Amino acid sequence: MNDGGESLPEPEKGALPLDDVGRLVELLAESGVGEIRVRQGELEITVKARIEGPAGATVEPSAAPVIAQTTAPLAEAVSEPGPAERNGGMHVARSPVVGTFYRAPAPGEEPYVEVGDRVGAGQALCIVEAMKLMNEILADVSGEVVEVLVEDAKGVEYDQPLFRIRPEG
Amino acid sequence: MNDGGESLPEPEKGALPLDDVGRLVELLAESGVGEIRVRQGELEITVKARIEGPAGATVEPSAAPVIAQTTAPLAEAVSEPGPAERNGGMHVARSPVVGTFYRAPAPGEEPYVEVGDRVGAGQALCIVEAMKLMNEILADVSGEVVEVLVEDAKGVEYDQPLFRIRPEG
Amino acid sequence: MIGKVLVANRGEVALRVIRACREIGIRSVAVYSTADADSLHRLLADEAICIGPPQAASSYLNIPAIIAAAELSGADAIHPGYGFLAENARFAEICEACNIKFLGPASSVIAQMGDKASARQVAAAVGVPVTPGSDGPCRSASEVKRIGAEVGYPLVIKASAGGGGKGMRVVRAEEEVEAAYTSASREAGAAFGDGSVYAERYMKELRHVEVQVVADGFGKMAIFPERDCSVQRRYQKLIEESPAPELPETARKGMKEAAAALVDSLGYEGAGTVEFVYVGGEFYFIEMNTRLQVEHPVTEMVTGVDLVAEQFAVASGEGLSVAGNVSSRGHAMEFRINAEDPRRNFLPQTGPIEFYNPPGGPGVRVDSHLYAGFKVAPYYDSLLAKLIVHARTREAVLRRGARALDEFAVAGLETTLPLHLAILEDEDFRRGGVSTTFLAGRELKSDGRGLPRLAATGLPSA
Amino acid sequence: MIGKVLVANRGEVALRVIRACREIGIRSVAVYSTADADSLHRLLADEAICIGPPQAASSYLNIPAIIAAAELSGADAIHPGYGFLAENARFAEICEACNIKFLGPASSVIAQMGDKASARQVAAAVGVPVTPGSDGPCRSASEVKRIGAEVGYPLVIKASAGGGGKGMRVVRAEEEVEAAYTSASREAGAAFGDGSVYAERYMKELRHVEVQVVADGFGKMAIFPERDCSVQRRYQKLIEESPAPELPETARKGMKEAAAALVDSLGYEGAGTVEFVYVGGEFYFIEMNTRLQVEHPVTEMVTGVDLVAEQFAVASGEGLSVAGNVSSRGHAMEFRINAEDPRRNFLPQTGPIEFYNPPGGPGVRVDSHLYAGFKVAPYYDSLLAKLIVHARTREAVLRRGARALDEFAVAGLETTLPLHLAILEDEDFRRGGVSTTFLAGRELKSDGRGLPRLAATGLPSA
Repeated sequence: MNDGGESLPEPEKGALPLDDVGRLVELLAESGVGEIRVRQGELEITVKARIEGPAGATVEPSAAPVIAQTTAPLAEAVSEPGPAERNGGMHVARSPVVGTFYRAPAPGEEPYVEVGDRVGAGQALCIVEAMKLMNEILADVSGEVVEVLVEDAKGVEYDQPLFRIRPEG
Repeated sequence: MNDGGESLPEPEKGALPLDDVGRLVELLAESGVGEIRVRQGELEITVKARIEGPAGATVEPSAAPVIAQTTAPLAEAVSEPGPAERNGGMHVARSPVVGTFYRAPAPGEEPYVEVGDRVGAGQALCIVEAMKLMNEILADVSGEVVEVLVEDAKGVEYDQPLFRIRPEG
Repeated sequence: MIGKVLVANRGEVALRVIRACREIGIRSVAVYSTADADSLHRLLADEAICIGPPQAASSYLNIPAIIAAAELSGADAIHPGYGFLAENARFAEICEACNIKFLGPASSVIAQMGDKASARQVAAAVGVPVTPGSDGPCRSASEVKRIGAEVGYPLVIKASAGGGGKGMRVVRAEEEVEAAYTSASREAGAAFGDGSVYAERYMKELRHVEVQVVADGFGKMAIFPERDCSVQRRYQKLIEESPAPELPETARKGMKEAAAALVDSLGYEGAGTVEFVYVGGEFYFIEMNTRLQVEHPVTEMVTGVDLVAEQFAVASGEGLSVAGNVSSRGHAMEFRINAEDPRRNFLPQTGPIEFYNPPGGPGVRVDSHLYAGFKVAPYYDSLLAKLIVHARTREAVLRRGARALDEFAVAGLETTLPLHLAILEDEDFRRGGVSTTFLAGRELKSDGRGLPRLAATGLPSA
Repeated sequence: MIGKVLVANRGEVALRVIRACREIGIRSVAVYSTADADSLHRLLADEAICIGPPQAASSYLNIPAIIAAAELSGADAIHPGYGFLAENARFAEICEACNIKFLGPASSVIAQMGDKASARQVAAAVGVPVTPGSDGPCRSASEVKRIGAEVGYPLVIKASAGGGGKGMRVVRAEEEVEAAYTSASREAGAAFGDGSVYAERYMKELRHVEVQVVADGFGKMAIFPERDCSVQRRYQKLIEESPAPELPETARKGMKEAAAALVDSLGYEGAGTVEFVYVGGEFYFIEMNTRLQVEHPVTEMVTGVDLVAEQFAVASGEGLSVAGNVSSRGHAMEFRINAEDPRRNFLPQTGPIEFYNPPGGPGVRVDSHLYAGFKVAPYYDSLLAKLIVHARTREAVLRRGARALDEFAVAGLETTLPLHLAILEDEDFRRGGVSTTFLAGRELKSDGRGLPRLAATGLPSA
């Protein structure tokens, strides 16, 4: 196809890029997402997860979750644990522990970060306190804080999203 | 398609790239994903997993059916009750009652019909006895008796196939 | 003595009998209609025979087909369950004639108790209190008027062969008798092929209390703690419990003695239930059911006795394993889970069960033929499952019942599960001793929603 | 007194506790790992908090996370279930320090009974027979030799902190002592962080019999009929029953009295189990479990007592609802259904449950967290379900057990269901009173197939 094309590992014409398909299949399985579609020029690859289940039902939130706002995002959490992740171009910083979320190092002090702030990787975002231990949660990307997802002094579950950060660059 | 293309094992026009399909099928099966679709130029291959029910299971015959030979055909029976039906161009005459199957009007006498006989609609094929009542089973098509499906003096269930008849005309 | 039994029924009661057979070591033969080819009673029995098309008249009520199936399979006994042919004296008689042991009393006893006017006479004859009214059938309107003069109005005219409210008329005053007599008799004749009726004093706000017995036909008998079955909708029981709450000890004892006297007078063999109404501090015999009852597990839970096993013990000549007044431990309650939508006037529900997860844990028993994928057909009655809970006190039973109902997951159709949850929150019901009019026009404070968290939308898919 | 309890466990036991809470009227808080987001204990609790990733060390054994969850939810008590933190004295101590009521005895009692050498000493001190052997830990090989000279060989060296066969060595003669002592101590040190060991006479062909107690901490105590848990595989119980079959009345009585004496001496609060071996007509104390046992439903079935409710009654200060020797009715037996393939050396099984239909009917209880679609994860123990059956005699229990196992449908992975069916056909087991070596190298005459007719291929799909 496109003559000028250089950089890319031009998929040889006609030969199916089975290695790529294999990698997408792996990625699908690991990530737990439902579908991956890649189109490049004339090439398009779609990989979908198998639909399973007797009821085909969705996760029903528990009747009265202690921390109601976390119930919905849990599906994500389960699929991709980790302190931060890509999410529509955003990083989501998550809580690595159960505890109480504090935006400031101590009562009366300034929050570590505000929406609009730029943070560098390794910079403290907040504290999650559990059994009197103050766990500083550090940013693992550099970028702009777009949203604070939890109110100050509220409880957070393991893996609960805390901040949305638009990564730099 | 595109003229200039050389190197590649140009899929001959019209010839289906069955090897590629086979590999995608393998990949799908191994990976457990639900669907793989690859499009390249004019070529598009889609492979989908089978969608299954909770058990995806088949009817399991009861452990020791009294009338073992009838268990399999029951699935048919359920779907199309009736004294006779089309079945691969054949009519199947079924028992309208539970009872004992007799090929002849009385012990020692000739059977009503033999394989190869022509029967007319309304002609007696056999007797099914229940509670000393002799139920004459009549053909509801004209044709040739191709097979007798039950042994003389054996029990038959409701709706059990008794004869296969090749209809006339 | 009994080597193989044909179970002339379907659904949960067929399963109940098949379970007992397996435990006792009797081979079981299921019969099924083409609509029930995938049903558990067919799959779990040792043998199975298709006896007809979906309509009950051509299958589960088809006597020649069932007798033929018994003969083909070599069954030496038939267990009729409840409903269908369980109280059909002719069927029992045919079994007797075919030398097939019918699990139940003699056909003559079935016939005698099946005629309610005659049952009243028999009961009265042995000193069992019956509702004030006619001794036997009333052969004319003037006989009814004579009863009215004797016991006072309102009266109720009932069909001798009746049940379920058919051929029944309430008469408020003498001038209504003629018309009521004629129409009740006509309706009874149409429904049961027998237009005879009888009359008794009409009583409201009554409780339905019954006594389970098993007798061996030779004078040995076990009398079980009474059951209260007053929570009904249109003469259909919904909740049963044992012991009956808020019942004086004298009434409890009196009913058991009355039941024993009646059963003894009949030379009764097998399981049976003597039904009473309890009203104004008095109890009156109403009828006797000569078969296993839907609610028998309630008695099994409080006594530890397996009633179906006792039926087989009697039928095989081994004799009862219990006798006299059987002692009871704790309290038990049964909830009937029907395929009916309690929010839409109990509209019957049919179709596939999409998800099914019965409750478990302590004090919980479930009798059901359901499984995920089973299709509820429109041909038969709506009972899907019986949930029976047992605990040490009635109070604990109420809480355990709510817990178990809450866990009970049936998806794909509506059921009476939320109705039961709502009843369990009703103050009158919780107090105990409600009458049979309890549900009529009642506004339940709870809609039973909010609790059943699994049933509504199914569970998370894998 | 207790308004809200955090259930620090998962699987069937979490469900068991949540069921009790709902029945009692206590709010329940489930904790769960990300692997258990779709589990029933999360869905059925009133509240739920995710406490960590799948690995138990980071979730169900993660003390800070669990305490934080209790504080966040405002739980005033923690029920530890069995396993995980149930016998962790430090966890109990932290709960005490945080003013959260731990459902179990004082942390000091957990510690005392957790050290087996010290538990032996305590038991011996109150006159409970212990296996002949050392009084407390053996601090050197020569101490072991002294025991050998006293009680004779073979001896067994065991880890004080031990369990599950770790740090255990059988010594046949004095010359083997040195090497065995060193390796046992080293293994114990590596496994439990505590190398101390003790020695006792080695006994074969023993039975495992245990006595359940619940005490209120103020001298009031209920002692329950003994359980026999001798059917084991590699120290894992597979079948438990009550009462113990073929056990002389003197032994039964002696064990209960011994258990009561020990528990009384501890100022014990809550539920606990005193375990004995029974060998050569004598019984000996081996250890005490300071928690609910997996097999507690066996006791609940024969006594009608809800042991978890009693735990809450004690913890809330309401006091026990029973006391003294609790009477028993009939016989009960529990079968552990594990996700293991008995035909392939008990290979653990994981993956989705494709079809699930537990058995029902009389005398059947199922405690399980399964449902169709649930995924069995590789991170936790293999117990999927407990089937408990109850009937009037052991003979009837054997038949009811076979019936219920036969109906029990679990599709998608292999389970121990067929093993249990095979054991139920074993003559020695049927006779009763087998020893803990019963299963070792045993050829079972039946392979347990042929019967489970639903589980193998699932049921007809809709």
